[in-house]
Amino acid sequence: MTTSTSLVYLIALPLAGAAILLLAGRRADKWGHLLGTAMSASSFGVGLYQLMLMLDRPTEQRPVGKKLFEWINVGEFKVDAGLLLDQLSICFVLLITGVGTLIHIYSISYMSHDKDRRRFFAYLNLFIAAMLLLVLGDSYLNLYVGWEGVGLASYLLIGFWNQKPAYATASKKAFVMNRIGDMGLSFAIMIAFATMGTVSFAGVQEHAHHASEAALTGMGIMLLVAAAGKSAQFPLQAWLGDAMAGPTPVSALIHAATMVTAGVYLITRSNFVFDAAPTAQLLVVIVGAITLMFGALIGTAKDDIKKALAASTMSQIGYMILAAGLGPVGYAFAIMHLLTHGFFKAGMFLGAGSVMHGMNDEVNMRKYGALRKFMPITFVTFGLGYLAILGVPPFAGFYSKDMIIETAFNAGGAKGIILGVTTLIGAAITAFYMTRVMILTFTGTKRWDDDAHPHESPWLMWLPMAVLAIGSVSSGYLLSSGDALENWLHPLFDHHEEHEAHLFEPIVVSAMALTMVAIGVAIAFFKYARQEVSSVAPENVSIFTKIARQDLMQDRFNEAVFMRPGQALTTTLVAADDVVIDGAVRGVGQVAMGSGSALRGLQNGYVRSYAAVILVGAIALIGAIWVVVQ
Amino acid sequence: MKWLSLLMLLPLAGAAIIAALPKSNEKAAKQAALATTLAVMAATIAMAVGFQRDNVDLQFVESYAWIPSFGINFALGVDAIALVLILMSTILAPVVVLAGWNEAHGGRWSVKTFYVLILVLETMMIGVFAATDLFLFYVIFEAMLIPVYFLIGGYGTGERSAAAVKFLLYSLFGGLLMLASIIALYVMSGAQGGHTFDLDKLSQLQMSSTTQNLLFLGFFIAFAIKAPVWPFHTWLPDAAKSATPGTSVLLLGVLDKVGTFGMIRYCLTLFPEASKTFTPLIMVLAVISIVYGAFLAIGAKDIKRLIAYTSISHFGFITMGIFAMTSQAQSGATLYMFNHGFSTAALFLVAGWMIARRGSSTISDFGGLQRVTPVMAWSFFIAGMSSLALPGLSSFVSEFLVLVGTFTRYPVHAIIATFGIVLAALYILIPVQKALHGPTTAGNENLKDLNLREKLAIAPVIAIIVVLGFYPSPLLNVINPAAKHVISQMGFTDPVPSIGDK
Amino acid sequence: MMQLALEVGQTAQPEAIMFWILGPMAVVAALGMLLVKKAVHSAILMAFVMVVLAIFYIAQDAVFLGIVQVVVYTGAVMMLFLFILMLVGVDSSDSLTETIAGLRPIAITAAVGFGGLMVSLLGRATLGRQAIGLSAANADGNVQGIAKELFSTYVFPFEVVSALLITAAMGAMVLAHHQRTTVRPTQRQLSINRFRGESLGSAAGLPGPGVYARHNAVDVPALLPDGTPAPTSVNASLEARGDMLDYKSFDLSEVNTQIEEEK
Amino acid sequence: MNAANYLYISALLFTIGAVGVVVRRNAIVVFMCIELMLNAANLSFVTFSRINGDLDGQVMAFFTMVVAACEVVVGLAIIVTIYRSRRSASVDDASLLKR
Repeated sequence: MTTSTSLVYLIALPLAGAAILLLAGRRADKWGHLLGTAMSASSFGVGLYQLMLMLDRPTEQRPVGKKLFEWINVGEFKVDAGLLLDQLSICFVLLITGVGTLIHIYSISYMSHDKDRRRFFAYLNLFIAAMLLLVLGDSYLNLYVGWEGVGLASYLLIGFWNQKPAYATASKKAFVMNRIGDMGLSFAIMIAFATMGTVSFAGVQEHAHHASEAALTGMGIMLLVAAAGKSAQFPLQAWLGDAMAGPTPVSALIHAATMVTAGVYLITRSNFVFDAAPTAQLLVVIVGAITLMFGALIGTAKDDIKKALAASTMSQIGYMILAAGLGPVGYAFAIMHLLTHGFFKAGMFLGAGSVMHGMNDEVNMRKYGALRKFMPITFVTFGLGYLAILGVPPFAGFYSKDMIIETAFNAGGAKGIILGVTTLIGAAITAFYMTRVMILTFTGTKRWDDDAHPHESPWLMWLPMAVLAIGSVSSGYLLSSGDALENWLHPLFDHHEEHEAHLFEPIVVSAMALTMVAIGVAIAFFKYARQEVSSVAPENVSIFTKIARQDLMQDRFNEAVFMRPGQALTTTLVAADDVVIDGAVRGVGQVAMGSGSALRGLQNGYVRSYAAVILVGAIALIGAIWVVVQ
Repeated sequence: MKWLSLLMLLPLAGAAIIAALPKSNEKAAKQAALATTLAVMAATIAMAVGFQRDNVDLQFVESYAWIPSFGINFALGVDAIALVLILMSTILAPVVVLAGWNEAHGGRWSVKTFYVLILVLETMMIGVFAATDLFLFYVIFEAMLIPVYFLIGGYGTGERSAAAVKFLLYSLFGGLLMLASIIALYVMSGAQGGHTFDLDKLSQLQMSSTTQNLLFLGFFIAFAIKAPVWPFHTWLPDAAKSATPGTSVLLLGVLDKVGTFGMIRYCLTLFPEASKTFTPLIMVLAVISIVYGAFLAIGAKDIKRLIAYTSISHFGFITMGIFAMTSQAQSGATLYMFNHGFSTAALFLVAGWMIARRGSSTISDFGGLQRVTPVMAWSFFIAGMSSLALPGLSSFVSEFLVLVGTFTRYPVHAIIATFGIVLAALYILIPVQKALHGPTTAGNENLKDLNLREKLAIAPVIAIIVVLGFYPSPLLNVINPAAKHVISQMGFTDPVPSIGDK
Repeated sequence: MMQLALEVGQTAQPEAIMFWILGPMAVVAALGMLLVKKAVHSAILMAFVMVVLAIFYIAQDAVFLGIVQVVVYTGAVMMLFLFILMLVGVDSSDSLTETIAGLRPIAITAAVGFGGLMVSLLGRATLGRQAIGLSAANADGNVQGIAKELFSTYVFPFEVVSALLITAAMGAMVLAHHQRTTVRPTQRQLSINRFRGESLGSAAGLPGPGVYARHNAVDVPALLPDGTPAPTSVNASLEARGDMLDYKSFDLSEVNTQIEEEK
Repeated sequence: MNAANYLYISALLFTIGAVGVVVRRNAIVVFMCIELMLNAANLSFVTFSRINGDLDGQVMAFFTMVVAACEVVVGLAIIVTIYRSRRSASVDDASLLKR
């Protein structure tokens, strides 16, 4: 494999930015945001440069690597700090640095009133560096470093305004739930090492054919757990909604476009494991399907615009995971949806941020309405993203989502039907809640309080939104025209071409999908555009709405099943440690003290009685001699 | 050059100088202590440079007749494991002196006594890792209790006397069990080629499996108390809470390592068969320690107790690594000892500063420190992240090596232990949230951030934590041959990857 | 035991006669030490035991030690004891009643056990072994023999012991030296104390002992004007020793009746 | 005559001395009993010297005497000092060990 030293700069630049900004402290307040943006942008530049180099090379030589140094080398456990840039990682690199840079630019203005803006940019740079390490690491362990690194950055950014206790709790919740996923990744690495003696991607790929299916299934399931934690998939999805406590650019970058898609990256990257472990693969599909419905249902009930978008993110990643679980045919579509989603969802989050910016940080959509007139640019960019997520041709989502639905139908047998129908229903619900967001926010009558003065955001904010909107419109076509992305990624995946009969022709699938979308839009239109919307959430709603508002009881479930027993266990152990173990220790002490005070009676202070004791002792001694020297 | 005796003499000389200083001149005592510890650190680093890392024999060997009629020698020598621990101890010593510049005030005795005790303790810390004569080891092992006893009982806070006595009695109990085993070994050596306390010769003794098991237990319980392994742990939280932060650092960072070091050096070398017999039991104890310590840390209300409980959890990892008998776990355990020294030092020192400023060690008394004292809060945060083994910080490498190494032989233990990392996230983030985040609560508004001296003390520790996280090779390459040697002496080889089962 | 009796019975010759006369006497004297009430008597009995032991030494060819025993022990040490007895005087400690419950039976039982064990051990250890005798060792004379040992083999201990002796002498001086911690009271001060004390009873000084010329008058208490005896008029140590005469026989009313009876 | 007889008498005297230490309360008498024990030991030394046919035992007895003399000097001085402050020569009165 060819090496390329400049790979290092991809990570080093933002990392240096983070380090400088954090270490310089307040001195960097004036120029910190500029440095951060510059670092991110230069990293994007390096990424583009690498892409050009890669395009120049023939297909087989496209992946490049760089061994930096020997990280861990103990016995058979050898891990180098090495980077790997191939067709898959370059997609992520460009997405992360590209969208990242746009969001940096956006944040300059968005955070301009926050006195900790420098710290915010430091965290953002740290995130970019960690995320790049995640996608560039050439082994599972290197990936793990980035994996926890983004977790840390996410923790710091969610808790950026941690002076609010609820936000601090949200960040802690995100970190802990991510840690459960990280534990899965640890297990996967351990299984890989124990069975194959290596943890590098290349090594595992090489040995995966020989390894037992049980081991690979175990590893696959653990990778799925990891992916579920990071990508907020069922059953580890509960943190994502709370993560919206972070500043909106963070939600756009981390909790929509990049970090939460790391799970998809992990599964795609580990294609060689899942291909050989059908059970694990099936589980991936199931998790994806459940989450896509789960997220969509939550989305229908949320009044908080960010939480509605977060639920939508969860659902869309469910699509990606589902696609990734469908095997070689699905990987490319998962990645394509990931990229298009990166554009339109980031765009919509920035739009939401722009709306909040103009509305005194109000997030309740019931207090919006008719903002179209006051924020035309935001409306247009948001609207383009909306069309993209709905899958309306020729916007980006149409290409990617249709492919996934089609592939799902083609999975064969009952599985294919179930998955296909699920994805279709998901598309309809998506259409419903996104339309709801659009209507509640931009159309209808104004419902905001009098002290709100909605206004369009400055150009530094709408420019990134515009760029992302362009992406939302065009990326789907660009990536799928001539199967560009599919062919680009083709060498990485193990294709055994089995041309199953298509259940439906592609055009039929598209027609069905569009029909479902139309139904969803129509229901939302009638429910929200044709009726007056209350500015407070109505109480007399169906039980389903109530459950959906409470995130389908996910928090209550976690609380009842894990948190409460955990707290009880902790309290019990703390008490038991004091009473039982330390009690036993103290008991020994008390026995000693008791016998001591009993024996103290012998010490009456009279020399003569001590002499008598000595005499008795002497007798005992002589007696012993007498006995021994028989 | 007689490096090891030089290392042991230097602090003693410093202690003598300080003892000669007038009692009123506290500053001179502090400066002399700092200069001495720095000199020892420099000497240790100079010695470490001369260490041949591929040589698994003891190096820098010295031996002087001490009590010839009992075959007792003042014998010193280090292998890589001992070297790493000595290095850690001597780097921590100046940090502790600098960080705890004012912590000797308000003690029962004078400031200079405090530093004399610290320096005497440093001599013993070096000696206990370098001793190759069993008797010498035992003497230092027990003598170490004396300065620590006075450091806790004389300069600590709260119920310092009770804590000191508890610490002393616990340790003495274990020490006596070990003494019995040592005497038995000595007597047996007399029957098999002459009385000796030499570790090398003792390791070749023939003994029945029952004898070996009993003697092993004598040693192991002593070390398990020192380490401390569940259920011998209850002295640690009390001692750590009552001691000054500097003393706690030496207590948790160095003294407790004597326990785990002893398990490698003495339990495994002297009683290989018994070690194998008891491994299942010890592995269970280690796993219990990990989970139990973590739960207690989550439930802790006092910040010093919390750190002590996290250490119990970490020592569980170390013990597990030692007895898992794979080269990854063994190397990881030794590296863990080194890393734990620094991450705990950082946690304790910063916690100490927080407590000194706030006048309380209850976690809920703090709040919003991140906005009042950013440098202090960040130091605590980084130390905490290291404690929860965040990749990129030093503890991660060691913890992961232990887990991976254990998994290849004892998958179930490793899996349960891995749950510890989730609990670790909780026990670090809960105090971080309560103390550093949230609104700045009453009583915390006017706390001062770290001053230059404190920054100078914490900076090298954090630097070590970060650098070793990304580049542990210099240490690992030194540790690996020794760890491999231990494993092969026990007759173990790494499990072969099960590839090709299919 | 039979064996023991046989052996004991075999003791003959002049030495044996001496042993069988003096040995039991020494044991009796030693027992007497424990049983007599007055310390002085104990000291005399002790001196007797020591002299007997000196004779035993000489009988066993240890002439030098025998002489030293008489000179040093009986002569010097015992005199020291008597001297101290004189200084300290007599008090209730001479009483033979036991104050610590259960101590005496324990002591006696222990003594019997101890003695029995010692004797039986000694019997097992030495019976049947003939003594070599010192005629060869004492060829140049006992004193010369000891001197040779003392100044060759044991010269270092000898020096050490001499140092010990000097240290002991110094120690005794230090201990016995009475450092005055208060200012010596002047006569004026003493007078003031007498008159300003709790009572004026002793203002004119303690009463002297009785004046009846029937005995040494110091052991008779003086009588107060009302005819009762004054307890402070007799030295306390005489009283403790039981040497104070019963004042009742001098009570005026008693005397009167006596006189009338005589009439 | 059998030299062992001296040993028996020595044992008896030693025992009597030991009992005396326990039962008598007057410090001076106690002290004399200790002397009695020392003398009994001396008798044993002299007898052993005779049994073994060398003078080592006598030398040892000599040393014992010297040490005993030292002991008497210091011991009596202590008794006098105690008496001076406590006005009593009873060993029971000096039960400071209890407090």
